[in-house]
Amino acid sequence: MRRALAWILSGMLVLPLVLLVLLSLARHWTWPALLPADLQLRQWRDLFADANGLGTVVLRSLGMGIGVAVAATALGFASSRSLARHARQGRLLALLHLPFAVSPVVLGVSLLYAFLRLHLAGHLLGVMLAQLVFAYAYAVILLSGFWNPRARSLEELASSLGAGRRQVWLHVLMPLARPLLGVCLFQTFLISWFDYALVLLIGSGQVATLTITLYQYFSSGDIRLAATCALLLLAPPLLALGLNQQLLSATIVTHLEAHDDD
Amino acid sequence: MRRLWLSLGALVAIVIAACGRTPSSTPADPRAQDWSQIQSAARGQTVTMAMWGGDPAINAYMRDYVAPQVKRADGITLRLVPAQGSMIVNMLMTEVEAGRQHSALDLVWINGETFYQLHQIHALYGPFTAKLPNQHYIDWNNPFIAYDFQQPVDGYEMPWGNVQLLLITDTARVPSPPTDPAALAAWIHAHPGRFTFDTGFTGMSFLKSLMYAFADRPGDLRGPFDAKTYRRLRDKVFAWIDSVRTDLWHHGETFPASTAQLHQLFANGEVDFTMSFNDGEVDNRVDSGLFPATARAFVLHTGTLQNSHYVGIVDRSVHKAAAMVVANFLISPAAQLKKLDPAVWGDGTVLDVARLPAPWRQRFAVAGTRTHAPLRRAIQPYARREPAPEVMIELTRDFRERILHE
Amino acid sequence: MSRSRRPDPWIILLATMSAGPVLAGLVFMLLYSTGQIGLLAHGFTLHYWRVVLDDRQTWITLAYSLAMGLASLGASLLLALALQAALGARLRRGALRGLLFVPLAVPPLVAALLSVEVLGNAGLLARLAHALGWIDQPGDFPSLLFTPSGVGIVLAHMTLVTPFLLLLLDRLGRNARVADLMQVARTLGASRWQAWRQVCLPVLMRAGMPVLSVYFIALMGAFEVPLLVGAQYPAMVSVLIQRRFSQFDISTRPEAYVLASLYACLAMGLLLALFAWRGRREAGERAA
Amino acid sequence: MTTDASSPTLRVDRLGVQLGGQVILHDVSFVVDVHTTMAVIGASGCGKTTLLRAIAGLLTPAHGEVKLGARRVDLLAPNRRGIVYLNQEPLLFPHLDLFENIAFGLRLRRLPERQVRERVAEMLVQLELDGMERRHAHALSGGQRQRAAFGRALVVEPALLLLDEPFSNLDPDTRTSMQDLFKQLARRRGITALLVTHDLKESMRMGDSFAMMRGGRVHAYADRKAFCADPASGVEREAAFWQAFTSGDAQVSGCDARTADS
Repeated sequence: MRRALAWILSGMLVLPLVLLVLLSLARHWTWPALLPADLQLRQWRDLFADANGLGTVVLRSLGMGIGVAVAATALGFASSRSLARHARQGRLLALLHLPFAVSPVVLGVSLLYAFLRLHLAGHLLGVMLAQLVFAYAYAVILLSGFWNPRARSLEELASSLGAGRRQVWLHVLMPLARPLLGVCLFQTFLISWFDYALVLLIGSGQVATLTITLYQYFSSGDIRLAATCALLLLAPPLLALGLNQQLLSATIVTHLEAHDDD
Repeated sequence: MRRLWLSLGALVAIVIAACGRTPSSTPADPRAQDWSQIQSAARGQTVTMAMWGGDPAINAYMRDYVAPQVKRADGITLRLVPAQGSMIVNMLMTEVEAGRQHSALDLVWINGETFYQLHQIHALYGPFTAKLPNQHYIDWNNPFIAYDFQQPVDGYEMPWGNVQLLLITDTARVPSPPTDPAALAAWIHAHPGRFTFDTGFTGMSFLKSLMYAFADRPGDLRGPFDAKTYRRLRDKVFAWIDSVRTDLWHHGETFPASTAQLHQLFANGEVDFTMSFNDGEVDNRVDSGLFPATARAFVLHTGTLQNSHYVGIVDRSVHKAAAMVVANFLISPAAQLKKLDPAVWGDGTVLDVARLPAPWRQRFAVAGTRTHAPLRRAIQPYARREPAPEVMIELTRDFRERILHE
Repeated sequence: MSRSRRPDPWIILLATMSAGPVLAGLVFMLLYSTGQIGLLAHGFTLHYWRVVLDDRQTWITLAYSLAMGLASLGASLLLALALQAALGARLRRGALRGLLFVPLAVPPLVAALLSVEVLGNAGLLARLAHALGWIDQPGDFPSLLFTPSGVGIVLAHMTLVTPFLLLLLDRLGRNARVADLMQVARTLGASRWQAWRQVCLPVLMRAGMPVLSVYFIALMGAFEVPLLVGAQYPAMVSVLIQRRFSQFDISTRPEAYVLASLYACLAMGLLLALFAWRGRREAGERAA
Repeated sequence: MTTDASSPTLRVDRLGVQLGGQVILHDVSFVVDVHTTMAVIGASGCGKTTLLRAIAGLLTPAHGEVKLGARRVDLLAPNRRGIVYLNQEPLLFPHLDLFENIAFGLRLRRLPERQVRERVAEMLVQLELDGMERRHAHALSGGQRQRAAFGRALVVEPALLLLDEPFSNLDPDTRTSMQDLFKQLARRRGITALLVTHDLKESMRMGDSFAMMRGGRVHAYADRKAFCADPASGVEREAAFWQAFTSGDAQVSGCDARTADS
């Protein structure tokens, strides 16, 4: 019974991926066929031959994601240390959740004007900055779980053994936090890589990312090309999943949990 | 601590500086220059063109054909960004509000309400079309070209392509499609759940075509917006919808949001009809495998809309000369002929073939043959002009209120 | 611990980066929607606010978003609890353990696309039903997508949220040593169901409450899924804001800002109430 | 082994600390002679840890001075004071093995590799930890970890060593052997140390001079005799208990045989 249920659940988890692969290879797949009539690589070829080259789009999305991840993690690591020592930690934590509460769409429409004023709208950098608002908040929340009393003692120990500020960060804190920093880098990368609303609004159509391309194909009615894009979108997280499940399991909530433990 | 402050400050400064780069001076207005001056001013510039990016065929035409051509012949780099319709209006409007002196866009692919709205906020540059050498081939007497939704384009838009609204069905399932509203209603009753239309641009255009079918006088929808006529025809259209409603897809409780969704429903076999505002699209869709080979396009004999789509130049563009050179290339016989081919795009030409030099005339005569839609010649008699843009705006709003109960 | 009088720049960065954009956006929207800035500005007016507040759709949309958020979270939670109860340790073993992570790699945009292909009237499920001879036409299959009932939205969200909740419950359970606690309950004479109902569930819910409520607020503002599989009407609030914002009729833009401000205030209010409640709870526990 | 000739006298003068508006240390003044260990005895919550952390520079005092020899150190960053603070818990860096843990401070001082190896190897022998160089913290017993933490502190030859209940987590046997080891190393290396503890026996075993801490105030004794003579120190009570115990009168003195840690 349990075994059967486990199998069914596994099937349901794999099915979407199979479906995407089939869609990306299908040429005709009309009702009521259960499987596509003919499979071929045409969509993949079309996709990589299409406007501005999908290669550029993928590279741009990757670049944005990496940039946002590095900035968010670096700034977030430093800020989370201050947060952990701050007397009004609870209030600051509430502030950090604000962007997530008001949602990217609301933030996007309300900030577009300011971003235009600063010549940031429609630019890669502007979109990255908007994504950074979310990625940074996420990083601070995630990484503040690192600063438990033990980490603090190790930090003090190192400085009492003669390590300067820079040495403490470089030789103690960063190596200690490395697994968590890896998770943070990856998760903040995904915030940018998966983002659609902010690119749509702040990018004002001038920054073509993989999600924008996917939506465009979807809205032009060609779900097969959209599915092909979707597979590209899933590739990095699935790859990471193969390497290390921890990378994906971290969530916005790890910190909240950590706090309840205290 | 101070070092940290400094580096944070520097970071902010870099971000602002990196984005704040704007051309320091505005170049001369090309309208005061002759064509060769415009051409030399255009050389080396980059033109950013906003266009719908959802069709791989169109993207390929722009990227693989137009962009290399203008690069080679005129030294212009063409940058394509995906934005359309309301999005362009929005972007330009927000730019105006934010006090941006120089727009991020130079050339925009627009028509209808987009043109109307951009005109309202003075976001378009013009008149400029008279400066383009290739505009001599355009038949400015053709009302489908000289008027964009009843508005004279007056040199603020350059016609680029011309299309007609078609219904598409699968002849394997519907061997003889209905060609007027009454027959269509009868078919819907006989086949519940197999017909719908979208609530986007194409679906609303279909409803406007129905307004023509219910019009008493051919001139009813001509000229500026007339609220009384509009309301009379609108009520007839809504009455028609109410009469078939329960037999529509999902009992008429919901409608697909876009032609894309409708295409998808049709491709899946969930409904038997879709529609397209590009009479060349069906061949292209069959060719790409999305539609079955038995898909055929047809028109309502009570009339369907025909319109043109245009390119406009943004008033705050700093690359107007280059934008004009690109626009001129887009209406060159070579570019228009290429675009006519259903394998490339299948978009109708705006050129008057009779005015072209002899060799081009022959090429146009044999080009653009399509197998899944009737030839343009055959459906031209059913073509109707777009009513005033307010009709679209009002109809969209009324449809939302009366039919969707928003 | 040292506390210097000088403000910590990292705390300032933290506050500016999180509250700054939200507050700046809110102020901008308030100014715009009261006619003080923008192309359509003709001096102070409450016209747009009146229009939006009088519009039934505003309230329907807010209520609908609330309902969809609750339904999405509630259904996912029920499913996660049921799976956990039914599968127990098997969730942490073998292929299933790895596969559970797969949905975490799926962005909402792709989840929505997949639900179109699986749940649609001509989707995979409908085709299966056809192959089994249950239905003839796509129209015979129950409509799950694009319907006001929002079934599609809830189902798509469930695929995104349930695996995450499973992982969360698992972790919370281990942190709170739920298995041990349940054993204690059993030795005290509780039945399996009683132990689950009176020990496991309350412990997990109590520990998970802060996370769940933040998740609820995020789901309420969901965009991609309702955009792709939601009904035209009623629309969830993010979709309606975006639609109003980018409509042809540029006069609706101030109205979009009114709606967005209303929603932002609602969401912020909920969030701050949640944190205040948490603060009180923690303080209460410390005192006790 | 050479003694560190530069190891100076510790002079604490009117040191005061406030935390959250509360006064934790009141004008604390005392002196620790070079090459000696002062044992400060006090109940938990009397401010012992705060005193050590203030001297180490891990928190900022409200007023007062800390001098090492002629040098004022209280204005220096913790890593520039030459003072090592040892936590109750033997904190080893989890990302480093035993060898690298001990070498940590030497590497910070950029000593040549050969010297680092020599000094760490020598220290390992003295700690009786040779052969375990490549082990990580989790593979060491509590006593081994404690020794490693000592070695890591001593190898950098600090001007002053601060010990915060260093042996409280160990079982009685290990504790005694660690106390002996420390005594031996301190004498051999001429360490100046300040030890805080609530364990009377420990202070007696390890201290050369003594002080009593209560309610944020420190009272230093002139010598061992003065310390034993003060009724507040509890030495006499302890002695009386054992006398009574050995003479078979346990019942009488058992109830008040508590040391200062109650």
